[in-house]
Amino acid sequence: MLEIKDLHVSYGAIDAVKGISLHVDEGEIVSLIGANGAGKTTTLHTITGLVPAKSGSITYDGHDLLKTHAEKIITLGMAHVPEGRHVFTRMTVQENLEMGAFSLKDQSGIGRDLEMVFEYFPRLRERRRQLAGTLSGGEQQMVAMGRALMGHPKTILMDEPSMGLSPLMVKEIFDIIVTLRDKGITVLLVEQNAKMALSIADRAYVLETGRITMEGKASDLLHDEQVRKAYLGA
Amino acid sequence: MKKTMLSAAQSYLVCALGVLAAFGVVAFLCETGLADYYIKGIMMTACIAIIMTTSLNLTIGVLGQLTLGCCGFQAIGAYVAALASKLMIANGMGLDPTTRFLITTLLGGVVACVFGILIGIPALRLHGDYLAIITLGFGEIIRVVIQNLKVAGGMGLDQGAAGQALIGIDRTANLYVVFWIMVVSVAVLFMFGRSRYGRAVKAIRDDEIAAGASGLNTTYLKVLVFAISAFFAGIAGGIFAQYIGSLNPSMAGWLNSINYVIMVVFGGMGSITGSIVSAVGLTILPELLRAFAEYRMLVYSVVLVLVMIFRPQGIFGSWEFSLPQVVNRLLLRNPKAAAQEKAASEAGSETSDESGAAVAAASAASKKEA
Amino acid sequence: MSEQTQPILKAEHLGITFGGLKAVSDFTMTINAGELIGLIGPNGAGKTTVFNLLTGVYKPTEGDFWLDGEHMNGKKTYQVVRAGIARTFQNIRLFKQLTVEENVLVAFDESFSYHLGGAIFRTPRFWRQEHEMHEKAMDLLKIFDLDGLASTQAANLPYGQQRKLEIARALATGMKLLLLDEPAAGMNPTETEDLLRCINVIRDRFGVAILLIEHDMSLVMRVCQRIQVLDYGRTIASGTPEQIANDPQVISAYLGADDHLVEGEGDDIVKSLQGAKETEAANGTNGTNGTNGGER
Amino acid sequence: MTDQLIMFVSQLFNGLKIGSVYALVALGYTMVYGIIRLINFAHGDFIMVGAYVLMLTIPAIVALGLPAWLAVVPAILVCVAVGVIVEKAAYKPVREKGNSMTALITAIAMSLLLENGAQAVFGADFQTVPTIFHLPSLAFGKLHLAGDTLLTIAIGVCIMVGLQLFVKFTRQGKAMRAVSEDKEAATLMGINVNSTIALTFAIGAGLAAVASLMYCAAYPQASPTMGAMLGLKAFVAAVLGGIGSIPGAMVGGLAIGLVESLTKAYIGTLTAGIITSAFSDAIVFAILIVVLLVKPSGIMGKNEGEKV
Amino acid sequence: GCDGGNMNYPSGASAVITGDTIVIGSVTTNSGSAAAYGEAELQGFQLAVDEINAAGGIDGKQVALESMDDKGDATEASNAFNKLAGDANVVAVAGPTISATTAAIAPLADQTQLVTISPAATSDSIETGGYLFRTCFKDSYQGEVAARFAAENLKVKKVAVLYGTGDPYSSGVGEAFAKAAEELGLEVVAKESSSSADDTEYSAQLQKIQAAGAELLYAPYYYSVAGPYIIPQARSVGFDGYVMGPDGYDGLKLTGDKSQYDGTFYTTHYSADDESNSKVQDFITNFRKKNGSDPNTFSALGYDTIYMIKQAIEEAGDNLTRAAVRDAVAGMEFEGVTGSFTMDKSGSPTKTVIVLELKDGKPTYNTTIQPK
Ligand SMILES: Nc1ncnc2c1ncn2[C@@H]1O[C@H](COP(=O)(O)OP(=O)(O)OP(=O)(O)O)[C@@H](O)[C@H]1O
Ligand SMILES: Nc1ncnc2c1ncn2[C@@H]1O[C@H](COP(=O)(O)OP(=O)(O)OP(=O)(O)O)[C@@H](O)[C@H]1O
Ligand SMILES: CC(C)C[C@H](N)C(=O)O
Ligand SMILES: [Mg+2]
Ligand SMILES: [Mg+2]
Repeated sequence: MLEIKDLHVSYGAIDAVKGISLHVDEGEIVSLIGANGAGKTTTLHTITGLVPAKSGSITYDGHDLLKTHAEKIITLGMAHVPEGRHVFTRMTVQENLEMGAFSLKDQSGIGRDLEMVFEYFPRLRERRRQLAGTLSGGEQQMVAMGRALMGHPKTILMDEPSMGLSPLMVKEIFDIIVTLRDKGITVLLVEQNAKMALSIADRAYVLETGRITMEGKASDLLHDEQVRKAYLGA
Repeated sequence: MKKTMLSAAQSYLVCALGVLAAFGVVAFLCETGLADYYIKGIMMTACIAIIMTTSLNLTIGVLGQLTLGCCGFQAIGAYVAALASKLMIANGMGLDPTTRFLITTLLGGVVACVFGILIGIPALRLHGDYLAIITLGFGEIIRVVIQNLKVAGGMGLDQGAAGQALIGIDRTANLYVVFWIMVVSVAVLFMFGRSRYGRAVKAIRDDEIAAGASGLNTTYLKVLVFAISAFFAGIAGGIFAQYIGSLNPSMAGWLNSINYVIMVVFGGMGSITGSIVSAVGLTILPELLRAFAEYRMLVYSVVLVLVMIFRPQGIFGSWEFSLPQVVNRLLLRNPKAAAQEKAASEAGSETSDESGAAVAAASAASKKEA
Repeated sequence: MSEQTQPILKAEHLGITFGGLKAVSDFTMTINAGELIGLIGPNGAGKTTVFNLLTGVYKPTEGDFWLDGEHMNGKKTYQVVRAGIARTFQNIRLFKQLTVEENVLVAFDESFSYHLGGAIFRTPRFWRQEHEMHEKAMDLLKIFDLDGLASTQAANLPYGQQRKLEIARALATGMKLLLLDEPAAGMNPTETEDLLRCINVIRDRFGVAILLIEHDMSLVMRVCQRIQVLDYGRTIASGTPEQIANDPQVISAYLGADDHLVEGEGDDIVKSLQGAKETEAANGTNGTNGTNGGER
Repeated sequence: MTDQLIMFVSQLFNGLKIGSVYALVALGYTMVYGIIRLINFAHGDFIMVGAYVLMLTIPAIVALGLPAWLAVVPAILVCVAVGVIVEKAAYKPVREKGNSMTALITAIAMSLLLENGAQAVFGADFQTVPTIFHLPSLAFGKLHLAGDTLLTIAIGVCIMVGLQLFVKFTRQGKAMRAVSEDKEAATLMGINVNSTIALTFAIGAGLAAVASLMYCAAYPQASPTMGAMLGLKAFVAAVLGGIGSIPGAMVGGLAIGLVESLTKAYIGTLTAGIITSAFSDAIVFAILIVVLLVKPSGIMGKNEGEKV
Repeated sequence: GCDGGNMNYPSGASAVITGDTIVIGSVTTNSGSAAAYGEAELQGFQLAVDEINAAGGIDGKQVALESMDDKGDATEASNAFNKLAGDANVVAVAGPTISATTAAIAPLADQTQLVTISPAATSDSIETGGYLFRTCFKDSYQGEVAARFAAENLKVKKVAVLYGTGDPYSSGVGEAFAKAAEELGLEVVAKESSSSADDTEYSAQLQKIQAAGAELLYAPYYYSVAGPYIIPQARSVGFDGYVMGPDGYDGLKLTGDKSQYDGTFYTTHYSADDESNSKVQDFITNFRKKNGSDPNTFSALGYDTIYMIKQAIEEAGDNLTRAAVRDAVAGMEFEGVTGSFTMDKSGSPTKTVIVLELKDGKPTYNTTIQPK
């Protein structure tokens, strides 16, 4: 479904991603873990065209993403829950969610989709008329997540979706991710919370300073000594 | 701080020698007559521009607040100095011209500073483009008020129609004196920038809320910076009045203020040496372009756009030219040691190089969220 | 030992309303010297708002608070900080273009005694103090392993070190009460361990009181002596970690019961705390790994 | 009606006339500022471009037997082209590499370029623009209200309502709002950021062309620097109303027009001659300052209070 | 010593200028909002220089014009002037354009001993008579003549003044008119002002003037303001009395209905209808040929300025020094398109003033007022 080959990305003189290759198959949850600054966010940004690649290739559903405009990539059925939430601060919660459906040709189902998001995040229903900028950090994270779901994505990239969420919310978010997978949606998940990420993922990659150092079935990595030491704090 | 071969005292000495050398060049040109009225006029204009630009840089580059009203303060300083000089002469105060020049210029600075405080206290509650527009507004108000003050027009102090030029100001500005005023101004701004005040002001620029949460009285510091900028603008105005000999209210207009803002950005925000280079450069550039006659303003604007596109951080970025550092490099004959020294000073430099600035700008742009 | 007559912080019935929304109401808390207290609660419960109230960012619409007996209502942020409350932010707020050392020096500002004249004329006092402060800053940075990065621009630090620098900067203000807003957010467990070590060092070395907001239960439950839980702006529970972990209201509003497909990060610790108290009850209700949570 | 009342009412209308021109220009500022946070100093000069196009095309259009105001069509086309070219050639590269200050200087430079370019082409002298409207004025007793005053006001209101609806309800309008808030997130919604910005510039420049039509109808001449002060006043109007807010631009423009006209008429009498009508510009700025100090985001602006 | 830094020392400019060509400098405002006037003057300078060269130059030497732009800014003007003054070949300077820049040049001209003739800087406050001269009459003189014309020829009793405070010219003439009018026994029923001399909206002030019952409005503004704004707006608030203006009305831009300009008079330097002055028709024909448009008063003044310089150079003859040229200008008798005059001691000409009246939009000769 999504395939990255020998990708290099740099910011000026800083090489952030140094030749990674990975693939995500349809209907999988693939998790990308690694320390701060390893290049996880950069990888996701490159997939959705926010950051240009230096070399390598990314193909998605037969499309060459490095040759596709960022906004076109979204219309291919990709969604990206960005790190740092990036909600539209001066729009209301509901307007934010509606923006999520921007790329859909058929706008008739928006009402139903809103209901779905409000089912997932009842808190947002209460706050639907509040400006998103005044929401608490966790509430904004819910908006970002809900907004991504509004576009009926086939594939969803999530960058630390659990950051700043209460334990209960974290569990719910992971529940949602599993549910999405069960509905046939492909998920590429970046998480600091490696333990939970690995426990729901099918496969996983470990990224260290721009290179993939380990890959395999998530359950294997979860029990790998090295991984446990470095990322699970055990 | 930087590890250098020179001690702090030695560094200051090197700088002082550099300044003396610069003065030597100016004096040589003047004494030998190599510099005629034209060249001297340009040097004088450049000195005024340096004072304006470096002090404006404190507000725009270091504090990070855009103001478009600096010429309002310059005009206040100019009119105050001019009127004071006229009063002194009219009352037969037998001061020698240089003393009178210094007193009136200082007075211009002080009055401008007072206005700076009065305007700064309310205005600095606003930020960014709102502050820009409000300072522009204050500049325009100053212009209109001067324009309608009888005392500011005509020949004498109490006659003449409002809106007239104020003429017949004793032209006592002396290039040597002005040069040293410029040096002192720049030195004061430099010392200010490299002290706890400068650090605090930069902190406010980077994050005002965090600055408050670090115990800084942000309002006080912002007004202080504004007042210092206004003071030096007033000084520049006092010099201008007694160089040019006649004043017009339109000098307070926003278009003039914008000119100085252009100089600051062109030189590199936060870089004093950048401001100096750009003040001198942009004073000379239009003169060089005189050959292009009617197209010179076209050329000027194109040059400006091109610089902004290809060197958006200005010529110097936030880098400071430092004579002691150059000396250090020369002193280190051993190339290996020199390389090490260079690496150390670059890594340790509090000013960022080109890519550093670009990174900062990019990340500032991308991380604008809540 | 901590039987002091006067608490460091006393907050009584603090409250604030944003356009009809009661973000915090009737917030009451006392913190004694050297205590480490946790403030937890669901997202949007009003925790950050409490910090904003205590640091003068917002003015409380009701209630009062005292620092060391001094009434603090209506004080400006910098006055509050000088009086002795320092904080970090949920979204990191460093002075990005300043160096690591300068970030700390800025917070030392109040300890400088030279003034404009001293700066401009470079008086001996200027040199002496700049030197002293440099030493002090380096000492402080050393605690956080940041001394080697003293002249790096703050923006270029990795995330975890930015968090630590923010704490170092807060310490430099010389406060009595330190407010930490989700310091472990975005950190992986290894980094969180390191943070935990720092917090312990701070408490031991500086003897300050700490109020900690955090969603990482493994951290909160391990370091906090007492925990206060907010929901919808109101305090729904307060007590020892053990009491909190077993409070049914806290479980349903915040910690979450076990009807989830996945288990949470802090669950081990919470569970062990719960287990210590009432093993039977916990087992009795949620014995099986139910798979019926997907509908939620 | 008494003479006093007639004077008052006609001053009111006068203020509304110039105010609605300010409002039209301010709308363009607000649109552009809203989306890229740039004070487009060249916006006033777009009006100058429009005025020259009107001056050149009206004779041809009248010769074809068409009404003179149709010249607004070529004016719009040219202004839109200029606006989009300025954006693509100068603002876009600077936006990608520089900061807000660099962008501001670029805008000032573009303004200088347009003014001096126009001077190179048309000369520095003022040129008369042919009469555009031949509207009868409405008479109520001794009170005369010029037809074009009423028309300017009507057009201003229509455009404001139209824009507001456009931004609120159309796809492109929503895209504009999203881009103005967060370009990265907007991209992730499937919005083409660059074409959205270009569209905004096109709309802004088109509005400038309409403004130049109304302006030239009232003040029929063109000169290279005509846009500078007009642009500044309109920008002040936009800020006064709350920059980024479309109704704000309208309210701000009308408010400034009214303040100008009423101070010119009454300030001398009110202050017993101490402050004369010559202070009208200063008073406009003073009011702006007072409003901003009381309500820092302008009359209709949303408070963007940063959440800590 | 500090003398080298002195910006105010006199220079000995008694050296004999011996170039193959005669260089005349010019400083005009060619960019910014006053550019139109500078451009017009420059066209006048250039026409005169071309004519002189075509006719064989001055004393057999060709004339070169070295022109500088001052952007309407005092500093730029001094730099430009200093550049010319530094060039020993420059014999004289024509310019600057506006009073604001001329005021800044005045001390420099004296100090560098370079004769400078401003075609149109009319402000009274400018010190002339040293090395600075002007081709035009002064504001006070013009305002006074206008008041006399209003009282004696138009026989009005109630007058009103409207002027722009931003501009020395507008306020200078306006104040002078008001003062003279009062001295002549006229009643000044309203004295209004605008923020600047290039506002576009004057109806508020005009309405008050109308309400005050003025029979004549004196509005000293430039042609670019009076034509499209002041006069139509005055008519639209119902004012149907006389409108009078200064030489700035020359080249008035008319808009809309021409009849609204009926009853407009202005004082100026020359009249295109003046059959008695043969120079005028030649000037207009040649100007049209060269520039394809009609000259305005500023071009005419510029044109005369160059011829004044030519006359002075010829008078100086072989002893061509800056000082000699200055002495030749002082007290010079000159006949040009803007009239015949004597340059008085104070550096301003005593000239006849011509009053034109707009009839059906066309400026037509009304009368000539002789100097007192
Ligand atoms: N806009 C940028 N400009 C310059 N360098 C950047 C930029 N964004 C990231 N980097 C650098 O690229 C490297 C990889 O960063 P990235 O954000 O992809 O890491 P990450 O794995 O997502 O880390 P985190 O866990 O902190 O989110 C880091 O060294 C970082 O400093
Ligand atoms: N300036 C404001 N204007 C309007 N509402 C606000 C403002 N600040 C906070 N709120 C609201 O108050 C509530 C509490 O916010 P706060 O940031 O304190 O939550 P929190 O407990 O820190 O949550 P989180 O754990 O997600 O950070 C939220 O619902 C938020 O939307
Ligand atoms: C060219 C003219 C507009 C100059 C004007 N008479 C002045 O003195 O300023
Ligand atoms: Mg990341
Ligand atoms: Mg919070």
